[in-house]
Amino acid sequence: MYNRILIANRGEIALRVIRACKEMGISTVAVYSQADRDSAHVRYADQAICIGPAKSIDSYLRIDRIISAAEISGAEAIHPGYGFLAENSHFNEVVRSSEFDFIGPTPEAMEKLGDKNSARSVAMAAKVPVVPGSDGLITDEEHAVRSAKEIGYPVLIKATAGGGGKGMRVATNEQTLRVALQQAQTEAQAAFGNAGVYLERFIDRPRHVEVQMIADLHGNACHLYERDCSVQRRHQKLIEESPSPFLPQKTREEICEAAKRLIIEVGYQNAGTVEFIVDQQNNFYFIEVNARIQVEHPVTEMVTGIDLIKTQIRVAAGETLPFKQSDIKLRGSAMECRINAEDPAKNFQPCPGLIKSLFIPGGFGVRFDSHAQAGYSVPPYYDSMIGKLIVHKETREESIACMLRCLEELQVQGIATTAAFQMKVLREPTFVAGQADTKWVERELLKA
Amino acid sequence: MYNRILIANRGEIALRVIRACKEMGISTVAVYSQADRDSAHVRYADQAICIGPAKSIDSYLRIDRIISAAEISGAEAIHPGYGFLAENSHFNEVVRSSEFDFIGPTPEAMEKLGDKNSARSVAMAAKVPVVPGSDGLITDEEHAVRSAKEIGYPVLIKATAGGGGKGMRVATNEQTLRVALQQAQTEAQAAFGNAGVYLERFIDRPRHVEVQMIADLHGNACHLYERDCSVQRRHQKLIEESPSPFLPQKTREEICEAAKRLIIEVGYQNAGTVEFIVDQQNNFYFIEVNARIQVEHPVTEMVTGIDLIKTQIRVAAGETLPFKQSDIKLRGSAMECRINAEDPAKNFQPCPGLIKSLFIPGGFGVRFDSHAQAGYSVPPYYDSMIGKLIVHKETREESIACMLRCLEELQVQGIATTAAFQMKVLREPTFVAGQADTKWVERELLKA
Amino acid sequence: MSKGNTHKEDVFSVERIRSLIDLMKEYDLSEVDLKQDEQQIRLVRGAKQVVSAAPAIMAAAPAPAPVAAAAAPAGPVADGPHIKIIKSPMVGTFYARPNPKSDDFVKVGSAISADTVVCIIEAMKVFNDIPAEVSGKIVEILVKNEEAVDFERPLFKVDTRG
Amino acid sequence: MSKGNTHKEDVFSVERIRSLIDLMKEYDLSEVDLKQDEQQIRLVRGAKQVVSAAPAIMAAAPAPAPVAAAAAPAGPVADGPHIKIIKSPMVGTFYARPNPKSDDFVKVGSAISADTVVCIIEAMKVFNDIPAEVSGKIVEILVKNEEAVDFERPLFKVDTRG
Repeated sequence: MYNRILIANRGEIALRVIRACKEMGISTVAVYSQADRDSAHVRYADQAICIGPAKSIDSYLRIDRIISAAEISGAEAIHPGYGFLAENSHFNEVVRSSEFDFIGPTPEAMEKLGDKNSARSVAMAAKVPVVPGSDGLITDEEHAVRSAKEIGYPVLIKATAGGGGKGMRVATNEQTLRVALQQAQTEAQAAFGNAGVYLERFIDRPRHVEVQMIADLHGNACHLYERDCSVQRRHQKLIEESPSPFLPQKTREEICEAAKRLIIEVGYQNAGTVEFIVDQQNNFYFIEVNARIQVEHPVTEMVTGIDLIKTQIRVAAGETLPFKQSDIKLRGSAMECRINAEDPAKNFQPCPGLIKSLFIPGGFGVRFDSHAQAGYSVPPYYDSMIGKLIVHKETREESIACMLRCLEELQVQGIATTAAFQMKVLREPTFVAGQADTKWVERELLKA
Repeated sequence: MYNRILIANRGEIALRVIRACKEMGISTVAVYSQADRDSAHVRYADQAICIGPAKSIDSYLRIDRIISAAEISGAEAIHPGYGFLAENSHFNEVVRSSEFDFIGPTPEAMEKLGDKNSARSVAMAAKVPVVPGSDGLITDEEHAVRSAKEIGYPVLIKATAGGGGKGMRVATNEQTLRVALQQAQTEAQAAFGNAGVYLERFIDRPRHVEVQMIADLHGNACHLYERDCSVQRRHQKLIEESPSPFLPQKTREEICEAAKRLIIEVGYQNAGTVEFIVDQQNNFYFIEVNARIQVEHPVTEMVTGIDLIKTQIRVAAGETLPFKQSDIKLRGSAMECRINAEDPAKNFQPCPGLIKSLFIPGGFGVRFDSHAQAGYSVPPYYDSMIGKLIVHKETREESIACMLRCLEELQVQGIATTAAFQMKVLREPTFVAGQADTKWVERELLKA
Repeated sequence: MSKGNTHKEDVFSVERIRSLIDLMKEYDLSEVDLKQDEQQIRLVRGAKQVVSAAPAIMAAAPAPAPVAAAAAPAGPVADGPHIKIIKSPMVGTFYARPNPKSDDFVKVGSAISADTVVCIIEAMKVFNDIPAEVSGKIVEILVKNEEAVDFERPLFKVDTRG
Repeated sequence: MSKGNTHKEDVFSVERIRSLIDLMKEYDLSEVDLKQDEQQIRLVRGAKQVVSAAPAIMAAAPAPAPVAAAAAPAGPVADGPHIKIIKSPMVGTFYARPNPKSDDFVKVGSAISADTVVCIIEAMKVFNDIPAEVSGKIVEILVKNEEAVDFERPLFKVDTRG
């Protein structure tokens, strides 16, 4: 096992890793920007090294300084956390070539999964369903009609140069397709100076379900069941839970096994998450792999009883997984709300600043992972998350009641947070019924 | 189920009950003294009623005002918490005669168990071992010798008028008994003007083990296994844990069954704790019953997954226990440290005052039950506990590591706390080996 | 206290500040904020952060029940030295009249002496006559008939100048 | 003490401020805020806990490692406008001399110009010459040979008066 680990991150995840290390008797090295000098991860690490000014580009994203910090502190491994350099395969390579362990997957796996197309082919090789689409660009109307037949209606016409929904069209049959195709191509030409379009099966009201995976260096891989993160605002997750409230048990087993096949196919190591979208008929399609620990990992820890960060460290150090798939049981219902320093009244604009007073909810089945406290000033340079409120109860109904109780108890004076909005979501019949999809919040709760 | 409950208490336990009620959809009524106007339990209750000035005797101990508060607020039941009026059978009676439910045992059971002698006879009737002793006072030397034979050496000679160890003597055989008896009688005469003494088996280095019981109104009773509270200072518990680190499984089953027999014998209802001392040969002896919820109840909640406060409310309302004995499993290891506003450097003298800043530990398996926050001033009128730090891990070793990590993280500025002393205890080989007895702290850690 | 024609001269007068503070102490004011033209005098007593933190939190918390809300007797006390407050000595239900048919014990304007019964408070089924314990004239009745009152809930304002 | 017609002269009068503070102490005031025309006197006592919490905690926290401790460049800068600090532009190991056998690049008293190499910092196995970027005289060397340094760790004090 390692004697010393450097955490190349900040905020709650840096604190989370430091906590795991302390409990394992591993000495910790924090790195920090000048804006984080008084932050909790600096305070609790055994060593703290300043790596630059406030801006991430000059500090938390400075590979050279992080490596130097590891060298002068005598760390043996580096935990990247999430965000910043966590999925940067170049950083991963430099860490390893500098003879430190990288607590995460290999750079090869990271790269393969980092590219949408190669990830898609890995999935197909592992017989994991992907969203059906035309192979390559549409050459002419007949080609479009043919592939639409294969794909199955309704189909989505996407501009290859597009993005953010620009120049997208839905066609429900051959007629509408022929019309929409021309419109889309004209639009694409106008918008991007590139008329190239391709087809994809249109998924109505998709749900976001992701499977937590963990694998050791000896070819053992386990899934830790799924998380449902369908409650999103502009692709930002607001509430995550496990188990998924709508997934039939049979589909749960299938989706978890599919995720495991994919992870094994690519020879993945350490913790990772396989993301799927699930349509209204409960068909699931692979989207991407998050080759890192995720913000919402505590949800899985609560329902499985497994400490993901400690397991990450153990397998990185070469230990074999301390459990078999059959040992892993889903117990009860867990839910997480990300408490962000954002003002729902002002279109969720971030509002950094001084936390004048803070009351943190507690009680049975309640966990609050945060680096914040009264007197802490949320810096404007990084993400706006000030804490993660996690509850674990026997049933989903109890989890919702407990989360509402906790959000009411949580008192943050001085800055606005998303808590009140999350209370609103938790009271919505659609959420209570477990029928939220990834567009539901924008469609139903934020419509002007 | 009740619509509204009044909580006749303050501080963390009042908040604990309010939290349970909110999650159950029960409206809450807080009562408070003028010193607690800004306290969390007042803030989070649906209604708050001032019942008097700061001194408990004029507020939290004023039965008339608490009953009136229940009447004007339309509460249906009263939860007494612990301390204050929790084990006052007269209060219990007044509550019931005023047609409110008392969330606790009947006044009859409370009285029977409140008196040491009647409690002892209940235990004996239930075939629960008690500390062997002479029946009544020693009439003469020969009587002493006879009873000592029955009791078995070593025996303790106790002054009937005594207390706090005054005029106690240990005799290891007949010879020393004859001598010690006279000395004890003379001392007792001098000290209390009463030479009356009796004999009791002397228990060397006893351990404190208590069994959590819960019973409904329909004759169903379950034990929720034991808590070990051997780490004490002057009978004040410093650290509690479950399961007990030294108890053999066979003894565990025996002691839990014994507790259940006693509870059934006395027709006990709701939550209660049966206290035992366990000698170095693992023989256990009944001491007393705590006819209330206890400070350390979270330890049991963590290892059993059962919410004790919610269960108290459900059975008081007439519901049958939602579980059978066979459903109750001990999972992992849980530990609690009471964080008191006391200064270990000054002989643990209470140090109320303003909490200038506070960092609360978090993470996986960590629970902090507290009404405190930065800016909260600990009033000098009540007990000095500002919070309970509870951890739950798979093994005791991990619990200790996690508790140490949390105590280091916990930062209370402005007042002294017991946290540093508890860290010292957790690092002691005797504690780590699970060999602490109720006098160990004073004998080994506080000796001048 | 500050005559118009003189106040300009002495905003910074320690003397006047002292007399302001004496007032604050006498009436337990936590803050005084005086503004006029270009002038301002602001004085805060006690531990500000904490004092102001609590109300802030209260404000953000779920609306407290009337009983709780009414509990703080701060407001009325500020009305001057000749105004005294009759507060509830117990927790219970306030009755303005001896029985539903009869008149109220007192009305605004009623002259009272120390032993005048001003109301009844029912606690634990017992009806307790509440004497004024102060003499003067009722200037305001602060609770409604049959309203629930908690300990030291202000009931009446009395002008002791009679 | 403050005659009306004189207050303009003495906003900064330590005497008056002292007497104001005495008042604050005497009456446990936490804040005094006086404004008049262009003038303002604002005094705050205690009650700053929350704001000043962070440093307080740092003090109480487990002793940080030397690298971290040294990170705050506050102290030396206070030495006056003519004193400049040469700080480490990177994270790495400080070398006072080009190789173990040779002399240090500079000593206390050495005259330096902007392009004088004052030390080497090794980062990621690369040895980087560090130029002074200021001219003057070395008056203090703040790190030891082969010591680990983090970003903007003060290395040298330079008297720019040469």
